Amino acid sequence: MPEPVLEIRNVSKTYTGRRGLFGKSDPVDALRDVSLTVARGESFGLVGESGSGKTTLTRSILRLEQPSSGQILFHGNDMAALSPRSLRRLRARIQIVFQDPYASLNPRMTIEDIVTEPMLIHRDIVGLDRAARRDRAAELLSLVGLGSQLLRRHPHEFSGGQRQRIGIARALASGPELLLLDEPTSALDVSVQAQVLNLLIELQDRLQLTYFFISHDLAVVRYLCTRVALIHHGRIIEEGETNRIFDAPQTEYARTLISAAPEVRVPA
Amino acid sequence: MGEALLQIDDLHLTMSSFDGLAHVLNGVSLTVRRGEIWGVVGESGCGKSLTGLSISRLVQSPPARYPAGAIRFEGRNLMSLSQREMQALRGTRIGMIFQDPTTNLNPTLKIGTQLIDVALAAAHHDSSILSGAKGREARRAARALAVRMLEQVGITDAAARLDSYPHEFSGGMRQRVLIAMALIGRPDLLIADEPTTALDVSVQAQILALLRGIVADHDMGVILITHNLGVVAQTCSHVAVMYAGNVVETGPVAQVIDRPAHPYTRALMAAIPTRETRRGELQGLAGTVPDLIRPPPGCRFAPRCNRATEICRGQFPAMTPTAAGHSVACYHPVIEREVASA
Amino acid sequence: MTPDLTSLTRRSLLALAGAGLAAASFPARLSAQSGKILIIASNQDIPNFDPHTASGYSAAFLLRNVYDPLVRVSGNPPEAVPGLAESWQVSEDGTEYTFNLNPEATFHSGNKVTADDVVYSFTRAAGLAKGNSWMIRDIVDPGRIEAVDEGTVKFTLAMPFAAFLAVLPWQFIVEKAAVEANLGEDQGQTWLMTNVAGSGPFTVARYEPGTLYQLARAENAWQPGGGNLDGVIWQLLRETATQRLALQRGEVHIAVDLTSEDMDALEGAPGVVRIIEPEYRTFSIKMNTESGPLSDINLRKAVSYAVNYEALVEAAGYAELMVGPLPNGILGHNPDLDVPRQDLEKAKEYLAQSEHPDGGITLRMVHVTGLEQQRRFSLIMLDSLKALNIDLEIQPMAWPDMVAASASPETFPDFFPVYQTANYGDPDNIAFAAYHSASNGNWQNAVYSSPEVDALIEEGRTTIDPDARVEIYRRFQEAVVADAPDVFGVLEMRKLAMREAVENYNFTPVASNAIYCWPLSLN
Amino acid sequence: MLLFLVRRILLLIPVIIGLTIIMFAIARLLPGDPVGLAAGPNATQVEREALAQEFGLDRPVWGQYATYVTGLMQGDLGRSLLTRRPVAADIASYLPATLELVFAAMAIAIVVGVPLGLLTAIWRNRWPDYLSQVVAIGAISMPRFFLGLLLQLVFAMWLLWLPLGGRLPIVVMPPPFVTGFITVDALIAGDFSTFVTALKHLAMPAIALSLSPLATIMRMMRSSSIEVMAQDYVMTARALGLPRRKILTRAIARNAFSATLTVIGLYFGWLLGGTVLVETVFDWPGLGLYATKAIVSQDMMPVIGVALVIGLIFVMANLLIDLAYGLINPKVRYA
Amino acid sequence: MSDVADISMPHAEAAPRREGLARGWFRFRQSRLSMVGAALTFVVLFFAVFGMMLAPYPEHVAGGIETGLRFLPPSWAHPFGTNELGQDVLSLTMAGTTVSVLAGFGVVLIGTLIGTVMGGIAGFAGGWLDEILMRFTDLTLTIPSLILAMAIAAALGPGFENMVLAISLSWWPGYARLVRGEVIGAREEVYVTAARAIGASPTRVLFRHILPNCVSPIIVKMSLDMGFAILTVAGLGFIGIGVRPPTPEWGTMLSNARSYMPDIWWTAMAPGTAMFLTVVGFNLLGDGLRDILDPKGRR
Repeated sequence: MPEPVLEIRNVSKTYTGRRGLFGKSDPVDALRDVSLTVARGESFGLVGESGSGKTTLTRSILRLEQPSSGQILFHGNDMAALSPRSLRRLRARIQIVFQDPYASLNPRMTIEDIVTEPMLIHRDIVGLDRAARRDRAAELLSLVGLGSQLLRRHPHEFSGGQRQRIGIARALASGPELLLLDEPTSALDVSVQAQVLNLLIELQDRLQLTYFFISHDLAVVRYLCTRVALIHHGRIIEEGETNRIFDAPQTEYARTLISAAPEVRVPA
Repeated sequence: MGEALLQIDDLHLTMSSFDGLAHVLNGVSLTVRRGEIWGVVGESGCGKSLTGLSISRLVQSPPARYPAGAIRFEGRNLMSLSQREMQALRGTRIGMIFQDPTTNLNPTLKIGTQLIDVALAAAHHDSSILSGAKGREARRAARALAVRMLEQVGITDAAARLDSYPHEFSGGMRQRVLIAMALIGRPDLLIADEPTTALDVSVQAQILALLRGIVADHDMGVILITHNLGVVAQTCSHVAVMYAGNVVETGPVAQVIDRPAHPYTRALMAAIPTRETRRGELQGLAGTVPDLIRPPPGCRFAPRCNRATEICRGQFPAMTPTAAGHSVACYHPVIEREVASA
Repeated sequence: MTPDLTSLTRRSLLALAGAGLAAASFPARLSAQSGKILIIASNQDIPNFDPHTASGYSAAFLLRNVYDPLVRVSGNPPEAVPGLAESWQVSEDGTEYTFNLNPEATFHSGNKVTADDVVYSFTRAAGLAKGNSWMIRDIVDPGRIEAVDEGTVKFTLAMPFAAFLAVLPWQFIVEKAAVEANLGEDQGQTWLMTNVAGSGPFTVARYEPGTLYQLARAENAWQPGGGNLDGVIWQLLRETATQRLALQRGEVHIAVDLTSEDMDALEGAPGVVRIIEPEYRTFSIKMNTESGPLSDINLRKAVSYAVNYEALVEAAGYAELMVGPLPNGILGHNPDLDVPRQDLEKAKEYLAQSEHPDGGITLRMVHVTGLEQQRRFSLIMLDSLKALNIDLEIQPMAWPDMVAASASPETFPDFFPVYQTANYGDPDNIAFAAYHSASNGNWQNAVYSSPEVDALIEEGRTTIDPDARVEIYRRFQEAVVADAPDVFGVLEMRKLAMREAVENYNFTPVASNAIYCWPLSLN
Repeated sequence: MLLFLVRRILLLIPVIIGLTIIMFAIARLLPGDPVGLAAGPNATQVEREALAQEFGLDRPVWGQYATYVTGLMQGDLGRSLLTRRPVAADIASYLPATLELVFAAMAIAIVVGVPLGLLTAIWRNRWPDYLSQVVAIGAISMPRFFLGLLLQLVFAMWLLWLPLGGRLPIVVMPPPFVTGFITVDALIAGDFSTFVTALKHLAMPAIALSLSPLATIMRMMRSSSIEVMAQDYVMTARALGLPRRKILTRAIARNAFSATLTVIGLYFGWLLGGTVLVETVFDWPGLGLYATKAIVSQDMMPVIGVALVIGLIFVMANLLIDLAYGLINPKVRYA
Repeated sequence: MSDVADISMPHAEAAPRREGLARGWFRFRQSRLSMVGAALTFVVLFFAVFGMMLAPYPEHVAGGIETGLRFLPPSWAHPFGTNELGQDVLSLTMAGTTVSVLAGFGVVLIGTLIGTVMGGIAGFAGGWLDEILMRFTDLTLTIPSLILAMAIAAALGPGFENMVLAISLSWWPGYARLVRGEVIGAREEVYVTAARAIGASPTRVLFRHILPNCVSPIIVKMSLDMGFAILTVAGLGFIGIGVRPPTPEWGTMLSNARSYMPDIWWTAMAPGTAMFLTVVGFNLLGDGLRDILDPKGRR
């Protein structure tokens, strides 16, 4: 097995009850003792239904949230132990593409601003001046299949699929090696979804990216990912090679989930 | 095959907006019989939902206008009914279920109250629903009916749940309540607009199974509006594929999915990854849905179609039967037997 | 009735109002209240009922009706008439006063008013040193008031004081026994604040602070004369226009705070009598003689000659221009005094002799927030001073801020308009308060100080002989005019209006809005 | 529920402390000489000092504050420097007048505004809707004191239909004190003519005060009704054949009103403090006039007292609104 | 294999940014009331700038008096009559626009500034800082604002700056709550999470991503508040705690005029009507702006 890029070790996360207007709510266990390893260059799929803890795990990997216990290692380094400076450097190497292409782009910024922002923030690593950043933004846009003449436009002028491409271009701007893909196609129509999925595959091949792909759509995961983990109520239920999981699920939950997924097959 | 329950005939719908007049529905035709579950599929913005709402005459007018077409429900043209007459049909003859179970229930009223209100309203037009009970008795009868309906859609401890508020239910349960509400007036036609899109796959499967069971029990016609071909394949008996305000292909599910004749249907299916699709071999569909204010002449799919020729850009192709019950609106349909995106 | 706004004149409006009056129906007309109740509209609340701490004209109204002084003031020109004392004797040198109390005089409690009560009252007033006690400060020593017998009381003054009989109407007698029974820790102040221990013709029947105070005729009212009133209501109506309207509608009998505009509006109003009489109340503009540019007498004179006096009178409505520092008509007033009148040439001459021969300075005028006439005077000054190329900065100030600013010449503004009301009908009142250096630091005379003027004032107040006093005050007036410490302004007429139904009213130019109701009748 | 009430009432304590601290800080800002004013024009330095001492004004401000808070715990709001009367007693005598005015204005605003808002939402984009929108903007924009003057001019001075100001004509004895609301007390006493008279006096100030909340409530009700009409559950109700009237009362009015309630609560507190101008115009003997007079003479105890009382009523009103909101909206109740 | 290369973009070509403005203007123009508001506001702003110059009797505006011409009823020479000092009411009213509009702007601007800082910090920092700032805001909101403004104005003494400051100090809590709400809302937006995921510093997140997206509702509130600020300014003037003479101000004019009602009604009409029309103008404009800038808040 190739070198692990991301290691998640026994991560748990409990949300303490919030004090509401009329009293306290109970604490919620969002993640329970989750352990996963993502190897370099692979596409790792994380499948779960709503409320299963997918999003909490993503946010924890990005350090947007602190796990209650456990470690998240990036290339063997514990992210919780990093200095703010090192953490910032690290952020250049882990990037994310969000589910909702309409909400994830700042409506007040131009495409150029959006795509160059990571380069600006990480200019000490990327090392590009203003003009070079602009050139690179144009390059990134054509890489994701958009014309560089669109740099001056604002997000609202684009369709959903195009925005998702912009989101991908932004994620690539700081030259990351690991991309977290948080349901990047679930808000898109099937025809557009197919385009974006193909783009992702193409980019992975071209840029040697590692994907951590989160989805509730089994078909998409099976299409894109080499390894899959199922998460349910904050716990990893089953993990393994994609084909193995789909063809011979070991757990009851996995079997239910796979059989429930509608497929374009004529019922007998 | 029984008599047509619903017959939509060349329905046109326009919407006026800042940019101009949008031709949202452009001659939609569809026939639904009792016992049939029709899946209406297509990408977002192709007019699926507006077709459903038009049947119940629930599209705000203005800005909407119906320049042409008819919707016949058991032979009566709904387009010529007054709102009052239409209201008598809603709930009792035509039921509806919408996409988002969280927003479709009134958050400030108990589940029971909402069910009973619908039952009473329905009984107003069809007294047999509460077996002719009046006044107080009617209320009691409506309550009993509500309990029965909840039990029927699979809610346990139904009598106690009547006093709960919507926010105390999970998403799947709420959708069950909405189905119960739609069915309490014993409609003959049920229009379900993306009833499972907001739900998880496992819940989706349950709800779809429930729908299938109900149709079998009640001998009703169903229109299931969805963007998910998988759902159609799993649930429906017939399917109508819509593109940019037109129905481009109709037929029994087995026919259409096995042998899609319209290039658009084929493209849609090719875009869905299946067990057999290999990595990197998914077929995308280039381009986007056309601008409905200035639609392309002729076949609206022509600009994205790899089979398009000169004729396609001239006039819209008429629906032509290709096999029993299977029709397609295309000058160059794919007739040969083959499996999509092998 | 749809009045055409453009063609509506004041007269036609009044006719309209009169016609409407008849049509307007109010459930309870004045007569509906049992007995004869006189209603007076005022905009000033009554602070408290203690005769030795309360001050202000509203308090004066209450006190002079529910308490008795030794002597009362009446007539025009005002003179002392019997109150509790039915007669009195003055010694040659003017230092000994002997009062013989009216044997009929009884307190509301039924007890007789005795010399002891008089001594107690003066002692209490002097001890508290609040309210009106300033009028007799340094003149009446409580230790030298003697109860000769039950009905006789003798005052030995620290010095001759010409105005003694004029200040006595404002020194009220309380019932010693009643106060001592409720002494508390503050000389009975808390108790007297809301209770009455007097012998006046009326007593307090009910009161709602901020709304009304109702007096009822004392059961054992012993005072001679007297009208048919069963009671009096002091009704608070803050806006003068409201007072006027209420008077027109017959909801009140007397309105005491009317403006000139109101008086114009009331002209010819049916059933209404207007009383517009000169009163001993000066309204002039003090200048900062000690600090700032106006410490230069030439500049002061320049200003005095630049002022548009005609505008002052016009803006003041029913008023007459002051001639010198004393109110017109008061004892010793010299109507022929040579005082500055608008004369721009003279003004510029004086300006040329000052430190600012070309003007070009900015002076500061402060007026009290909400006092309309003061605001008008400020604007007139602004307008007048433009001729001298002097800018005026007008600053409205809250009254307490103004009081604070008076404390020193440095904080006192260049101009400050002041009303000086004669609390008693004697020139000493205004002269001492407004021009004697003893009041420096107080608002009445914050800065002006002249040994010559001081000496004249002191001589005037200790001289008894009226003719000698006239001469002294003549010199006083000339001395003040020569110093030009003020822009002498106007004497506003007292403007009262009452229903015709009120009978027996006689105007007295002292505290005329604190109406003494005993002689009045309603028909 | 009880716990919630207790917690909310306990929350009043920091509000009281905060309010008094803020107001004391402002009192401290005053550059003026309230003692000089209260002592009167002829007072000597000794008298002023005595007065300052009597009211504790010679002590450091924190000491004054400590005394005030100690008094407050016994319901003592201090004494007015000017009248020397206890502030609590003054407020008790002025508050009913203000409350009567505010309640009357709010009643007009709600009774007219809520149905009108609902109706205009139904008639959206037809002429009655446009007309009421224009009128509403006008009502919100009208300076209350100018409106008051115009009303006086027309109804009291020209037409002579209504009295110019005050709560009752001078000559009418107020009914025995029960609630402090003259209209209510007159009814309790069975004195119908006094009731009518009091109502006539109440009419103009209440209308002048009610116009802006009326228009706001109407606009709020209209917009939230329109918003609710676009809700999915209204569509569902229509799709399932519920009669119009039922949709209107059950779904729209109920949900739209719960949004409007918040505005009503805010306005109630706002009106309490906003009666100043109307009370000034109509000579209405309420808290506003009392506070104005105290402010102008820099008599801070009454000002602090009024701010405190209005603040507390405001908080209590919002507590009631929250409770009412919970009754209408079960989500809040159980959350 | 890939369809990446042949993407066509019909929408992108058809929708340049300018069209957003055109669309907004179109919607604004659709509403006749918004246009009336814009026109009124324009007239008001015109008088605010040129009122002093255009006044038929500029000497009266500067404090000049003509006591001989007191209380003249409306005529050609004095369309709104003269006041108690013989000053032309029309001139004073025209010149009074400047004070009202400037004071309104001042109040709204300072209020917005304080409110944005308080609300921005509270919403962005969250936690105890949020708690403290918002409790303080709520507390200030609890004090009746007019009484608070009056108390502060009385304490500071009359004058334009003092008055503006006094009202602003009672005005900001509304903005603090608005901005906090908007900031918290924006903080939860995915694009903000995206910025944080990129590694943007808190300052950058706040100033580049959050605040720019809160601007529309703030501008809308400012325009809607202008009218009320002008009313409050006039209210203080009416009570007698306003600007210093001879500065013409509508509330003060109305307060003076009141004593002469009903006989001399004209001195009240011009300032009262001017105030009403000004506030109507700003309110209509604010409604119109809200419709285009803040569709969420639309009726």
